Amino acid sequence: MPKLNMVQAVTLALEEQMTADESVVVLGEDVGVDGGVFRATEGLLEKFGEQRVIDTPLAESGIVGASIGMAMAGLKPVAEMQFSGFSYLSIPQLEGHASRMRARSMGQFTVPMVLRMPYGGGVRALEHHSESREVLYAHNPGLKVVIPSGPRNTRALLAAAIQDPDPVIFMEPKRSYRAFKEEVPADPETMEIGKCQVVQEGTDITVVAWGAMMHTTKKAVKQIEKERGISIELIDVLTISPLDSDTICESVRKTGRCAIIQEAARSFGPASEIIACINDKSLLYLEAPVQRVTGYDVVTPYFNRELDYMPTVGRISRGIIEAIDF
Amino acid sequence: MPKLNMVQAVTLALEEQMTADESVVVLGEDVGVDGGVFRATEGLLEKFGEQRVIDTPLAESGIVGASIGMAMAGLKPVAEMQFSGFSYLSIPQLEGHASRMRARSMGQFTVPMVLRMPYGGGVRALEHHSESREVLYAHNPGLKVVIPSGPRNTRALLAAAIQDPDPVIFMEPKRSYRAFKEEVPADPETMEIGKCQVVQEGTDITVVAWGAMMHTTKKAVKQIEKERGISIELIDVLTISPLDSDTICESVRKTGRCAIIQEAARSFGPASEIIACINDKSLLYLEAPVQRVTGYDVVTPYFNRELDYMPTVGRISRGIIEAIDF
Amino acid sequence: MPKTKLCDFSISYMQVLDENGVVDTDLEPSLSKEQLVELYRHMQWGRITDERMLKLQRQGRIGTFGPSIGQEAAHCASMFCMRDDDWFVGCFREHGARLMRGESLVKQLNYFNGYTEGNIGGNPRNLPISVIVGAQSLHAVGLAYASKLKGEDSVAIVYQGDGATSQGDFHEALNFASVWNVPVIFLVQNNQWAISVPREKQTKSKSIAQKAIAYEMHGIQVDGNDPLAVYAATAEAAERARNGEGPTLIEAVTYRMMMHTTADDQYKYRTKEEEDSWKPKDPLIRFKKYMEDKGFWDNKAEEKLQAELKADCDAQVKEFESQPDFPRDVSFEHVFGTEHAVISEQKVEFDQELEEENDA
Amino acid sequence: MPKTKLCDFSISYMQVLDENGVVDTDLEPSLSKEQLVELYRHMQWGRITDERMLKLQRQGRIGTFGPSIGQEAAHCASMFCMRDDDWFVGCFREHGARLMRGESLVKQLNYFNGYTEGNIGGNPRNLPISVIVGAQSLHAVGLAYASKLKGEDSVAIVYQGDGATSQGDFHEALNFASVWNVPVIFLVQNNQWAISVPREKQTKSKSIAQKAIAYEMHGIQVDGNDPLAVYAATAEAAERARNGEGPTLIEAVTYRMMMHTTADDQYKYRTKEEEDSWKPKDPLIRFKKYMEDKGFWDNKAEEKLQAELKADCDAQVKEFESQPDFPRDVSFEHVFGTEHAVISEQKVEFDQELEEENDA
Ligand SMILES: Cc1ncc(C[n+]2csc(CCOP(=O)(O)OP(=O)(O)O)c2C)c(N)n1
Ligand SMILES: Cc1ncc(C[n+]2csc(CCOP(=O)(O)OP(=O)(O)O)c2C)c(N)n1
Ligand SMILES: [Mg+2]
Ligand SMILES: [Mg+2]
Repeated sequence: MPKLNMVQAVTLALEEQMTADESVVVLGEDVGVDGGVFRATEGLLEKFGEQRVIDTPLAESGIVGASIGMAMAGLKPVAEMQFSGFSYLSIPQLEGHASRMRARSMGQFTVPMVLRMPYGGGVRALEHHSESREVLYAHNPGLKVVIPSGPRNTRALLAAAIQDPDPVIFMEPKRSYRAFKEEVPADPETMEIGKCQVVQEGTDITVVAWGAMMHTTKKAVKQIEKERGISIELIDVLTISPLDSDTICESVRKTGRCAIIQEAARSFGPASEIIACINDKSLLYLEAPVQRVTGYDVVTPYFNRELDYMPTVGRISRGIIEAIDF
Repeated sequence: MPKLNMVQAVTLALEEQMTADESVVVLGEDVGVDGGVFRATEGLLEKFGEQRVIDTPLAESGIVGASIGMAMAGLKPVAEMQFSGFSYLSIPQLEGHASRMRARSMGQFTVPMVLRMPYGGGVRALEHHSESREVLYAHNPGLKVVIPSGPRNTRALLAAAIQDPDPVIFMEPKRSYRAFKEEVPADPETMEIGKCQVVQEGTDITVVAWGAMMHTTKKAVKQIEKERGISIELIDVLTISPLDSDTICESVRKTGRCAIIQEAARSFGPASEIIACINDKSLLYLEAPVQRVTGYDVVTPYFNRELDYMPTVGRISRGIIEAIDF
Repeated sequence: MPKTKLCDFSISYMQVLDENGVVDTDLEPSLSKEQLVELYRHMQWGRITDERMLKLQRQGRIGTFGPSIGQEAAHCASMFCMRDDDWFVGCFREHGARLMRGESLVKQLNYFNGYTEGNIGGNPRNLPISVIVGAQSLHAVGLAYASKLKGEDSVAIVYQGDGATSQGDFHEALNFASVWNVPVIFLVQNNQWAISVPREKQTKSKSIAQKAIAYEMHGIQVDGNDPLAVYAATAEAAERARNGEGPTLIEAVTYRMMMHTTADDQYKYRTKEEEDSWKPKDPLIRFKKYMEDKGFWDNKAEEKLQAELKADCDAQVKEFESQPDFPRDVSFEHVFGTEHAVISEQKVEFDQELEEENDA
Repeated sequence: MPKTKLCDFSISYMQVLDENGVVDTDLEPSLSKEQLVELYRHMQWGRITDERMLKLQRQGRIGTFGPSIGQEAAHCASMFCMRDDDWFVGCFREHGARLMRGESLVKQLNYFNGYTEGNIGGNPRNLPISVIVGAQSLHAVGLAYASKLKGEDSVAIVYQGDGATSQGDFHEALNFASVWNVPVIFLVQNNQWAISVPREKQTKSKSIAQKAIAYEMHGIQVDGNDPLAVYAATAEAAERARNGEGPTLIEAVTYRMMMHTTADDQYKYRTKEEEDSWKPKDPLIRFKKYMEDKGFWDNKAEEKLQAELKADCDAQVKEFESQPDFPRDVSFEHVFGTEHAVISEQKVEFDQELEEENDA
């Protein structure tokens, strides 16, 4: 079993799916000879040729609009947005068409496309290269939103996304792209979209995170467990929409406490939906308010201040402890 | 004091603000000689001329992008999106520029613009003419989102929005455009953006609504009060962002129960944020889970099924009663 | 070396059959009597159904719609060159073309009566009506890309108005199509108005066709009320597309004879005189005269056709109004193709609500 | 009547000073010695500061940036015609022009070191760097509209790359500008690449300039490495704009001599030979020779200038690195211009976090 980092896991999944199914095509800015600005499509052009690995003109709405057409004609486009900060240019096509075509045509036309995009902060990049705005897609009926957290689930979820009959927004936490390696099974595997994963079981508090925050949260969890001798249940959301609220709410019924770690700006963020689901299904079990540790509702600062904006091990720990000590 | 409907209130506010401040300009598709497809800009062209009442080419990103430029140069553009369903084409300009310019330039450039848009269902229109997606704007730091519910607050809040030094998304519930008339003071008035309004005080439950749902909710509230002899505190949110969580949470501390009525799709909607704020500030006072009565997470149906999608008096009543009887 | 001419461009205009019935025989497409009659029938069917829909709308029997009256040559004659395996990507003002593609009037009435059911049936390569102005042009490019990739020789034809040419998506579509060299025909029905905005306020260019130059694409302007010119230009474009010679932009100059949609009053922004001035250019009058001159058509044939089409219209309206009620819960059926926990949960809620309602 | 020519267009190309130093005296702009020296100095300052930034980036002293090296004529000579009250709307590859507009190297370094502080100072009509490709073109149109409305004769000049011309916003901007007839100059630095995508894959058109035809706009292609041609074309465009004659699209043909940004390796997608073939066209070499031929410049002057600029560069880098730390909480300051309950609440939290951190 090879050890891969997350970018390599993306490439592996793309290669496997393109090999297995010739209707899979990859398109985007610089995905061809350059192999993508993060090298996620490295080597695909040589293997699959210009017809299936397509360097597009510089136009995100164009990329997604054309992908929708390709998908309706039976292809399975996997489009890359160079950074999620540019993906908003494609919202009109996603909201207006990708997410609606199945309903609009009562199943006659479907849009089995994947929109991959590196998202999130922490890589010292320019403006627009560090936001976390998964809610813009999660609030849109007809779209699924998947956010892996490590190499193995990246490969498995991307495979599932490509095989999914509907549009999937696949957000890759770029801070984790090369942060660590993980063993990835030799044979292709998939993971079910729409399921949270209980990463570690525990009894005193439920901690929920996703994307790059998983890594930081794990550190905080270890630290608190050691310092306070408590037992933490850690959940990796993996699919933002549809949200697997059952797994989270069941855990909260057991632990009675919860902290949610979110990189995105706080207000109207994913954590709010998770809290609303806990309210619906587990309110009476709550022994303390659910803690939200999140980005602030400010314009995302330039890179020299971005670490002040993103939840750190310190802030996450304090959030968890607040929920415990309440 | 004249009695006006909501569209007339919009026109009045525009006329008053254009008269008071010659930097105010109105632009959009068909806002000139046609007076807007809902007649909200009726008569402005004659009064203020083609330079200040501008019929634009058919391009929503263009309208907002150009408005941003105008605003940076000291004008106060009030741009109209013909329907909120087309406003997504301007999200890239709003997210990328309108909402960031002040922060980006540390206050040197500001974008005092208003983006008006009729939103919501119930007028038997074509696809894309009935969504309620305020969250897309509310989750965006640097934008304010205002949703009036009646003629008087429409006029006052639109005036405040135009005078505001920052970009305001002003969403007009088109179902209420001509639904009823209200007395509107003869002299211009403004209302503070960022404040909820307690429309009626009560002690048994807090009911929260906004936009066109206010009207439907009022009916449900009256009905339940009569049938059950209980006392309901009714709150009109008015500003979605920044959310005046203090007013709502204070009310919930008093009543112990809450139902939120939202036209938008449920998941990741405004109600979730309100619940998260109640969790933060008033959890221990809750005697029952907060009820969400909302649109479903489906692709908004065409008009013959839209009333099944939107909260009705029946659904709202059942939601309120569920919270009471819990 | 100094200020030199870098490149030259020109845009052509084509008219085959003029307002007075004069034909340019050099350019006249060779269509058989049967073909001509068929095309004329399609155009009449578009006209008659639109007129009926206007009445139905006024009577509150369907919702808002935008009539295509006056534009039948532009969309029917262009569609007439297309094959069944070609992709039809419409917006909302080419009813005649849509009906030609195997869609029934019943279906159309269902659509304008607010039911998604109005979007299914017809040729499986017909895309549903696209309301967001300009967006569908990109779908056509993607469809055409797929044709090319699969080695099919099918073409995508996409319809849009003059207003749509202002949208960014239209520009991106033309650029992608030309860079990828895919088989698409962009047919712009330039009907002079986008709701209340006249063509001159939409774009300053003398023609829409010249916008092709920006993409080194073949572009041509045709008399959009002349079915022969529209046919000839589209046939040429389709042939080039099938031969791998890429996309074409066709501007069909026509006129929206009615209000924008039934929600609109066109006399707020334009005169009755302007409208009237277009009446002699009516594509149906002109085409009828052409067929009469050829000896293919006469008053008897006309009466027979009118009677047939009206009867069909009556029958379909009747069918439309006697359909059983569509199910209320269909909105939950087609959001996703696989089980979706949130939708399933809410479907249970929805069913309960329906029950409560029935109980109340 | 039949297939007739509807309209003709042509696009010109201008070069005044060729690669070998030959001047077209008919087109030569009348610039004084002082002006020429000043322009040359600006171009050298752009080059020298970029070279220095490359080093600083390699040493980890600033973050990622995209060098403008090789494009100095295209952006400095065009900016040289503009007045202080004109609006400067840049993207991210016209450093020389930005510095000309009263921005200091220190400021630029702050920007590329990840501080918003790098966006303030300089001419108050300079917009900050715009990273979203294509978006800023619309801002320029709005600024120009305001100029016109207020009766000012100021112009907005907006810079973008060849890649930007593919974006919908670029199209919408050109269309709005031409319909509104506002004073904007769209200056496209066509440097042949958009990261790894060559010009031919970006658009099939033979020139970027011909895209103006789609909007009935004045368009011209110039040798973008020839400062005199760039100056002449821009001066003409600015004059027309001030006279109420509307917008112009200028394509300056140049070359990106370096990597896209410091995060990129250009040899993955293009050859060293291609780069080398552009070296003899370097605008600085050419301009220096021109001034020498005129007797305005010699090696001594060059040495002096280089020494001065390098000293200035050293001084500013030193200043940059010895600045006191910028405050951490500035992100809460400029989100809104008025009190905002949510931001204020979170600011309290933020301050607490900082304290906790200090305690830890
Ligand atoms: C993106 C978008 N903006 C606005 C509208 C509202 N709208 C519908 S049709 C129309 C005018 C379209 O004009 P044109 O493209 O010329 O087509 P026509 O109606 O003349 O056939 C407008 C503004 C829309 N449907 N989509
Ligand atoms: C909307 C958007 N998409 C993608 C990017 C990433 N990106 C930055 S520069 C660039 C290439 C720009 O090419 P061009 O416009 O020719 O300018 P150049 O870099 O050559 O100066 C790309 C793709 C971006 N900044 N914005
Ligand atoms: Mg039109
Ligand atoms: Mg370039």
